[in-house]
Amino acid sequence: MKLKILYFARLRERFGLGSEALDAPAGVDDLAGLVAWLRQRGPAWAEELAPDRPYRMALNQEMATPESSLKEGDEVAVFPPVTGG
Amino acid sequence: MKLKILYFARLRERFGLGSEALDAPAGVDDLAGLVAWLRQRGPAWAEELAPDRPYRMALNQEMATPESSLKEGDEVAVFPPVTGG
Amino acid sequence: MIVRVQTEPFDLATEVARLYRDKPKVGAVASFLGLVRDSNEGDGVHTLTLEHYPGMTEKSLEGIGREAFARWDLLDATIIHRIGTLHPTEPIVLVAVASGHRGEAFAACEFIMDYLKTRAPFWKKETTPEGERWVDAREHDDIAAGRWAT
Amino acid sequence: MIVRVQTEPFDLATEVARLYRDKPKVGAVASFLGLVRDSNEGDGVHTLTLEHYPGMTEKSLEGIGREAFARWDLLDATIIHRIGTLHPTEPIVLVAVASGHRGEAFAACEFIMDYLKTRAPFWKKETTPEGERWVDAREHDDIAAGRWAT
Repeated sequence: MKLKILYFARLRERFGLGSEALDAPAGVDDLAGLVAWLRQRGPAWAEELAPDRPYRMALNQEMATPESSLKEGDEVAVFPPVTGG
Repeated sequence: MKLKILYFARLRERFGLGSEALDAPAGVDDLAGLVAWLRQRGPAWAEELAPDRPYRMALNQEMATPESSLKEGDEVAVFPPVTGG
Repeated sequence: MIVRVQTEPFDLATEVARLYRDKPKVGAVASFLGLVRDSNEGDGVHTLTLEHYPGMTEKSLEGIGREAFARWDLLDATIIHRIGTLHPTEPIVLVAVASGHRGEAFAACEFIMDYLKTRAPFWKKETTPEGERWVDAREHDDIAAGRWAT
Repeated sequence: MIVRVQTEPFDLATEVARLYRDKPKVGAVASFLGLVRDSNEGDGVHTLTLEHYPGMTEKSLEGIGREAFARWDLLDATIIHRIGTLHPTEPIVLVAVASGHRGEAFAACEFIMDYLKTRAPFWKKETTPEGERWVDAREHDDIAAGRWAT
């Protein structure tokens, strides 16, 4: 399943990546599954996306939850808690 | 006891009086006593200063209560509830 | 803290800028502008005339401001209230409060306005197509009124 | 309602005047200005750089504004948030809300700021004498974070 993934702020710097086009394997069908799969990429990913880290995710530019289902062509963003204002 | 009395807004118009220098008789020693004495001046005074009317008073430019004591030279003001802002 | 009672218009940008310009501890400025509306209780308003109690007005506004500084950790504040005759869309009152963080600025700004509305000696008279009338206080505070019964 | 995300400064007077000029139903404008402070958690701040999520940012601010209009009887609102590199005393964000009466204007203005602080995708990075660092969210919302445990 083809997805666009965006990273912001500290996560963008840590991963050295602002955005990427991914082809997620079968079985990755929601945000929780996507994160579990991303964690396997290496130490920085495993650490920053560990269950106890306070990252947030958006799906198609709306705040989303781990249960949010993924479909072909979705835009996913992973970022730290927001600090604007 | 010599007092300066000020009237504002609807009361000023109703009494036809913005301010006056008064010599209050013996026995008038607090704001409640002063109001009771002013009520005897005529129908407009009795009506506007009736116990059920929502007028307010200040003593020396601070909001005051009926129990506030009067002394020679005090400045008293009588006015409707405020409506600024 | 600046407190002014004036006939002339005030300039919002100048007043708010004065609260944060060259003041790098200020992280938040909450402000409130009260304006003359063209209607009140169903009737059209042509003009609004504000009467006040010179001397007590300034004292009461300064007291309101001091009370806000005592309650919250504020860095500066401005209270300006106009008097005289105003027209719809004209500003009547400005309250602006500077603080390190937004919660205190908001709370103090709203507190000052609430207090000003019930404690500062200003009275509004409207001119409508039906003639002139004094604006009634919104809070019919019968308990406080009853304290004057003798 | 106006929503803007921009690098350039904004003009408070212009933005607030737009909310009440020629709008005689507006009796109240509550506004909030957020500014860069020169210190945070004890360290000096030289610059603050704001990153955002283009596209989602505008959507989320418009959503915050619509939510405020649904909750209160508002006449107009403006939300402007700057991005890029800013210095102490520079304005970051303006939220201004026009209504008939002050209670609704204050409530909606504070609501929009609270919501913006926790939902709009902006991130602050500070430059201090010790170097650069990302500003931590004030609300350590462990419950929400825990929802991401898999």
